Amino acid sequence: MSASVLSVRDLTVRVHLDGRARTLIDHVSLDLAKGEILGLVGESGSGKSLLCRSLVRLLPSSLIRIEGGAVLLEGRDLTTASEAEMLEVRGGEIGMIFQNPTSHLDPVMRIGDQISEGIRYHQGLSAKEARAAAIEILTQVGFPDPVRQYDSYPHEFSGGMRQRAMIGVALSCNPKILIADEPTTALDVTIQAQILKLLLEIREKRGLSIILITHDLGIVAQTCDRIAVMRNGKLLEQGPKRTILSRPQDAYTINLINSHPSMPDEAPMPEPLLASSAASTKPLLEIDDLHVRFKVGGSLFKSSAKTVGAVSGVSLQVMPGETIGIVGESGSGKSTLARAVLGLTPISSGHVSFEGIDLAQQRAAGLAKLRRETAMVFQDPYNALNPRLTIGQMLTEVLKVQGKVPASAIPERIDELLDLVGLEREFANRKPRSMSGGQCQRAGIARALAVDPKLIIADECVAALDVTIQAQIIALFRELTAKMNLTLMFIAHDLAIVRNLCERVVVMYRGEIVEEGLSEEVFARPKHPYTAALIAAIPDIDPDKPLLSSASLEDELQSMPALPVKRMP
Amino acid sequence: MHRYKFILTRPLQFLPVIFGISVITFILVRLIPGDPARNILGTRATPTALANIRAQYGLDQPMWLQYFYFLKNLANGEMGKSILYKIDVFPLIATRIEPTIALVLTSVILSILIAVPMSAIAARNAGRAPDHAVRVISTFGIGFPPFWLGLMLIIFFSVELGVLPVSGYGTTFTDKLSHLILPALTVALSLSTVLTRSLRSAMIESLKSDVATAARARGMPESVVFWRHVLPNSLVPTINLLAVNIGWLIGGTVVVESVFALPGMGQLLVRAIFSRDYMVVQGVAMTFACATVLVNFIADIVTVAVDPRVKL
Amino acid sequence: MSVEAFTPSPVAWRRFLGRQPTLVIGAGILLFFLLLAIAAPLVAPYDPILQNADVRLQPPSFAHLFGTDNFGRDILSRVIWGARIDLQIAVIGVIFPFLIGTTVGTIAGFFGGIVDAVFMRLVDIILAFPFLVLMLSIIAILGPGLSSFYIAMALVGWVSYARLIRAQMLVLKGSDYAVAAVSLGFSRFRIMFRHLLPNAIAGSIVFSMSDATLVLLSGAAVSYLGLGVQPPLAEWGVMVAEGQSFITTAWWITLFPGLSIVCLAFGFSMLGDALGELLGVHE
Amino acid sequence: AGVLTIGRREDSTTFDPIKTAQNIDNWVFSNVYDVLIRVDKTGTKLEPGLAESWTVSDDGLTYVFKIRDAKFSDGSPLTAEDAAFSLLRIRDDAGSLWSDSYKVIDTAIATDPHTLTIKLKNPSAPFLSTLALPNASVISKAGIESMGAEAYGEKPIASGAFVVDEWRRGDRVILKKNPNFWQADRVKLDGVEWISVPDDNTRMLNVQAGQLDAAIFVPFSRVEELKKDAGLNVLIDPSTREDHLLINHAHGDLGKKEVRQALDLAIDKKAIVDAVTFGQGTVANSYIPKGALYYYSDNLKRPYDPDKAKKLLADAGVSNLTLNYLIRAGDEVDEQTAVLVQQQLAKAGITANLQKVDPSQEWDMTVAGDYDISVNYWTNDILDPDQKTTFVLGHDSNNNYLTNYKNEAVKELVAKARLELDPKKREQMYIDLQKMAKDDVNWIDLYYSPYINVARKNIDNFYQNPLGRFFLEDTVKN
Ligand SMILES: Nc1ncnc2c1ncn2[C@@H]1O[C@H](COP(=O)(O)OP(=O)(O)OP(=O)(O)O)[C@@H](O)[C@H]1O
Ligand SMILES: Nc1ncnc2c1ncn2[C@@H]1O[C@H](COP(=O)(O)OP(=O)(O)OP(=O)(O)O)[C@@H](O)[C@H]1O
Ligand SMILES: [Mg+2]
Ligand SMILES: [Mg+2]
Ligand code: NI
Repeated sequence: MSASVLSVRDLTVRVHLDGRARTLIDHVSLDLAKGEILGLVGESGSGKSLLCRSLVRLLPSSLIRIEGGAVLLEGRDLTTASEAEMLEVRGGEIGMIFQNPTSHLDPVMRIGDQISEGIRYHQGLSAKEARAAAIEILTQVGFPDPVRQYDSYPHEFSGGMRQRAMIGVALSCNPKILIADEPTTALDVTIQAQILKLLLEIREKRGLSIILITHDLGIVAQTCDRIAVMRNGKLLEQGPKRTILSRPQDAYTINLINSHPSMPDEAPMPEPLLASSAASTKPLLEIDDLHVRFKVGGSLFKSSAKTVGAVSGVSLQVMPGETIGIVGESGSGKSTLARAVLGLTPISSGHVSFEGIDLAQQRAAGLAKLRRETAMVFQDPYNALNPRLTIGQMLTEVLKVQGKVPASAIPERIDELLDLVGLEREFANRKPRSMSGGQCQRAGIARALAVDPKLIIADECVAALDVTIQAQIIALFRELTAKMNLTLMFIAHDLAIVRNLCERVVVMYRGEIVEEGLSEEVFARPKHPYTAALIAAIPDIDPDKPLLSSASLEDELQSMPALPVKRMP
Repeated sequence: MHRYKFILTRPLQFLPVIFGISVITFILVRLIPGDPARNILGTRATPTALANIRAQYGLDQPMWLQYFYFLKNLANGEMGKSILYKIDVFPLIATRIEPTIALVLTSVILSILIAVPMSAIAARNAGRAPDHAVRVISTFGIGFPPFWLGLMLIIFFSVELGVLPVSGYGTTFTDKLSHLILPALTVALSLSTVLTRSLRSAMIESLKSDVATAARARGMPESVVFWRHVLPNSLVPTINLLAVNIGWLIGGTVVVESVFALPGMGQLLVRAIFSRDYMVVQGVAMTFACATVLVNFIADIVTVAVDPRVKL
Repeated sequence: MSVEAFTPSPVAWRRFLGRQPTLVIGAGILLFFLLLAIAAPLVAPYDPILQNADVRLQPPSFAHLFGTDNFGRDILSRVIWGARIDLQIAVIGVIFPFLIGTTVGTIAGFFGGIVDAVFMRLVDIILAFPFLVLMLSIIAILGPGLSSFYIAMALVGWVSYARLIRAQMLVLKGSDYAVAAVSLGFSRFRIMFRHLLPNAIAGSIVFSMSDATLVLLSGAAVSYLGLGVQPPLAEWGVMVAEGQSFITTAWWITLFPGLSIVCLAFGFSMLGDALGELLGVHE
Repeated sequence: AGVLTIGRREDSTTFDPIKTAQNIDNWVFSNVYDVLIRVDKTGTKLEPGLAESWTVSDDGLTYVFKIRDAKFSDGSPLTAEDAAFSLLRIRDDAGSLWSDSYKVIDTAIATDPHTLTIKLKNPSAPFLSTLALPNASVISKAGIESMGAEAYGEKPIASGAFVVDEWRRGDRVILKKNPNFWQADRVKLDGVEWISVPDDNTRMLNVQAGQLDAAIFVPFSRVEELKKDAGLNVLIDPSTREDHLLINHAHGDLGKKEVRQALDLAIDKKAIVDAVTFGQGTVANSYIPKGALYYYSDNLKRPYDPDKAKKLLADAGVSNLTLNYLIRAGDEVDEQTAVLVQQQLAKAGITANLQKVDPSQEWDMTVAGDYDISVNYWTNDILDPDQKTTFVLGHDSNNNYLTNYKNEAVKELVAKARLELDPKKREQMYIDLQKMAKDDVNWIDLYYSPYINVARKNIDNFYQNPLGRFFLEDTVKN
């Protein structure tokens, strides 16, 4: 191992709130060698971001202070360096890539200018030279037309391109160390693969040292040399990646590895229910050549009012008691399909019938039936709950409006629901803002169950959660479908989860179903190249199953134009 | 660029607004009790003289007919005659429009010059003494009625120090400018408060934003972070606020005009309302309305220019 | 910081207030004026409208802490009694625009389409309508006095609230919990007023605080043009306007009511800031 | 030499003399136009203007004026033709606000360029006075015909001491010396600027800061302070302004003479003079202003006596008298008087409810008789008392100045006085009228107040006569 460029020694960070100090980073020590990629993993709130920000002394609040330890950059202690020195260090020595490129890029400044800004400042080049250098960087990070794209604004790019720009900005000052804070969490797996590949390339070309923060062990396994695991501000263990992955010491690390969804053998596949449901001849839900189009950019002139087809010609049958997974990239029309099915978005053409009632023909009756017998769990746990109502109030309201339970039995029913989703009963008095994401998600599920529905559509209801919580929720669903003969449509862009939970899977691409079949079948032998690409892009926790191995994937991705990426919470 | 296409289509939306305003003013001023004829005749009014004047200005006609004549005149590029000034309303307004525009412009510029540094100081020291100082000072700006503030400024700058003219409007550019400083300052003291509040909170937000963090992370000194990233990002919400306020200002300069004897539209309007000079009220109201609409239009253009994400 | 997580108990209250100096100052000032207004008959040393030719235009002294005006009326007493009227102006001048604007904004934002288009054109018209023409016309039609002023304020003021609420509604009605409410079969009325409005209203509440100051100042401007409250009532704006003639000779006539407006405005603005922080609103 | 700058409240509205009735216009007309007959500086005598001399026929119907050699500002000669044209125009023009006052003229003919012969329909004692009205100024017939009335109203061709050089509407009227004025030697100033400064404070500060030479309409409250300023002269010139409390006789108990007398007793005019006018006014005892023609100084002055007022009311069987007191909004003095009177009436057990309305509307309401009491004022336009007397007591078309006062004896006497050509007899008639009016309390005379102007010390002869005319032809700027 070559000499470390950066060593952290006993770094301690505390926050002072209400006169009390809380330790956020607790005596953390670690080393980063030249040319090395260090993976920093840990659950949300464990202090990963804070640790990296402490390195360059960009703490999020004046109440948070470094109160011990040292950060040695080639022998210099950054915790005691002057603010002027730090200006040189930031960007010049240590570059940062942030998780969410959409919010970290200046929306009102041209991409190129944001890159050349650092060049001009750190290298003292003239405007013209800086522009040339910036264009060079844009080329490096994979912009196809850098000269023109220099003058574009961030919002004109897809999420993947924005992340590339973000990397470009970090590279602009020619740093020795790159800190990448969850650089791909917001992106689709296919794009994620590209970005990770880009990082590896840059490391090759420039001999950079990289600290890669993530909560996805798969990514670490695929890209890093060493792994450090954090929890509650403490560094639990660190070491070479293979050591940690194969022989984890800490109980938490073991749990983390075990709950990774790319380990399919761990949980047994649910029993195929198809046999039993085949008996009931009538499908619960029938979708026939469904089209949903949205108007975009419609202004005074009719001619400019274009429509985009979010769902184009989807046909699908869902049998009672079935658990069906819908996968596809962001923007492929999964949510739109779900909403259209439930009558929450107008249908442009086609038919949806629920238990034989055609929504288009008997709209009022169909909607009434849908409202009473179906429920949806929304993707974003916070935004789907009214922030002003307690969970109890919310459930009471649903139960009252639905009227399936007598008023006197409502409190009892609420307790039951909370038990069912594994929330303590005192949560009835809480409001969403004082609950964690996972807890909110359970409340959302409880709300769906309160309707006592035949069909639940769960729209990416685990995407925002930690792997550990993800695993809990999946288990909950499995239990519920088994117990209550519920029909479940489970939407996700994460194939691993779907593979775990669903017996049947539908793959969507650009509003169309490109593949459909038993999960086992589809994952083992994808017929459509897109499905294959999706599956290949999942970073496996096994470092010996390298990501991006197939050259065909690369071609596939290049031929697909960048899709609009929706921001995730 | 097609983002700016609204410049061509938007003006069509102005027409109903202007039309609506013309109808409302027309009816409204005629609902006010008080007789323009009796008003100009004063204590010497006699029935024949009254009838004479009413007939002369068509005031004896039914209201819908009066409105019809008004539209007809408008089509000919006239706006009817002022009862008080005995001349056509258009040239009358033309003589009075400049000081008001100049006042509004200077006030806006001045308040921006005050608001930007003030909010910058406050935002960069949020929660500390300078921030509190800015907030207290700006409350004073908005709390004191402008007619009081204006007089204090006159007493201090013009009478005690003798450096600026007391009141009035000049003839040459520099002369006009020196006459405009105090009234514009009076307006700016309150307008800048509103802007400062908005800018300050936008800046505080922006200073904490990921954009600022990212800039710091690439080693930009705080001043660059502030002026190149925080300020432009904070401007967008303030532009709209400024536009709404300029709208209010255009119709509300009367007090300042009167304190500083600026021969502008505000004074013309008040005198016209008080003497029930219907056509002048109508003309001024419509001029103000057009100006307000224009300001909002410009604000839209500026917003589009400042924020590349905005599409209208 | 979240309001909801907060369960009131005396100790918690004190801690909570300790962390909210702005709230304490703002609410404190308003409370002070409120008490002053309620207790006016008790605390005012003199009758606010009683004239006394012997003590005309006296500078502040122990007998008359704020001095006297040209009728020998005690300024302090007038300022104290004025609190009643000015608080009333600030409150009523804001409440009606608030209620109207909120309702219109909710309906326009929620239903969209033609309803929205009609209301928004109306908003455009009122925004472009010279405030003064409307104000003076209404006052002229109904006669000067507070009720005309309130009516004029209500006719003009609602647009700001309508715009704020509508913008919020447009965002919120697309939010997941609104869609969730639809999917659960809730009625439109319930969704609009029980689920969306409470979440949309915070910005308007904060704005209403600065609006209160604007209302007070509009009142003062109207007084300057001579159409303020009916004499001999003591109202700060009128007092400043009337005291204008003595600005160089008897500064105390204008200064104290002027300062009172400033203090009240300061209270409102502090409370507005505090509410903004508490409700998580950004202007 | 030099240009005199004068601040005033409002700007002019027109320069067409027949189309306005506002002092703000008339006072500038006197600088720009000349009239056939002028009122002298004391405001009590007529003196020759453009008419060098005149004769009146014995029946009082035919007036012959000799027009002097004068020129208009454009250099063209002023003839009897122009004078005749001007008088017929004020009588006949559709836009004239004054036609009624000149209906008495039957014919006006220029017998020759220097002779104007006027025939009246009936004798009229005040006729000569009406010729001194600025609105009856002599205009250039050729000028107005070639320019058109509207353009003429912007920049007239006239024969006064000054000509309109520039008019910046809403801001100022700029006058320059008229070299063609027949008394051009008398004029010392190079020019005059009438500048509109609506705010009283600002106007005063302008003079104090030396940015204006003079300002008119000095508020009463500022007089003492300005007097202390060493750089200023406060000019207090007698005027014909009289402030009075209108009483609507048609409303209930106000029709009773005793009740009106009680009101008169209940109002302390001295207190008003002290508090509202800061001692600048004097208590009024007649509807004819002090110092004006036929003013009767010994007229009854009812003392302030609230107890007696109460008794009088009780005797008349009136209790709980509640009155609606109309106030003109925006008029500081009016409001202050109201506040004071309200408190005084309360002492006599009378409740006055103040109702403030905008001036135009107040005027409308008074005309409609929609009030009980209201303060108003009158300033004479002409020297002769007939005009005001007719309006106030003569049962003219305006219900005796909106009071609905009715007294046939008074009415007859007013008509008779108008025709009486013998000054002595006429004076006695007006004395009787003043006594009768006082006894009836047609309204309540409150106070007379002077014109109060301020000028810098270097300004001499800045003077306003009781009818409001400024003699700027005599003013000197050192
Ligand atoms: N501004 C702040 N004030 C107080 N505490 C903070 C602040 N920012 C972060 N923290 C606390 O610091 C701890 C570490 O946060 P950090 O953002 O480093 O977590 P993380 O590991 O990056 O989590 P994630 O995976 O969600 O990004 C958390 O407990 C958090 O509550
Ligand atoms: N209200 C709308 N107006 C216009 N376009 C829309 C609207 N809703 C969705 N779209 C577009 O329709 C397409 C499908 O969107 P949808 O939300 O169904 O995708 P998704 O598969 O759920 O994506 P994600 O994984 O990001 O949730 C996208 O291109 C999106 O931009
Ligand atoms: Mg983080
Ligand atoms: Mg989705
Ligand atoms: Ni915030």
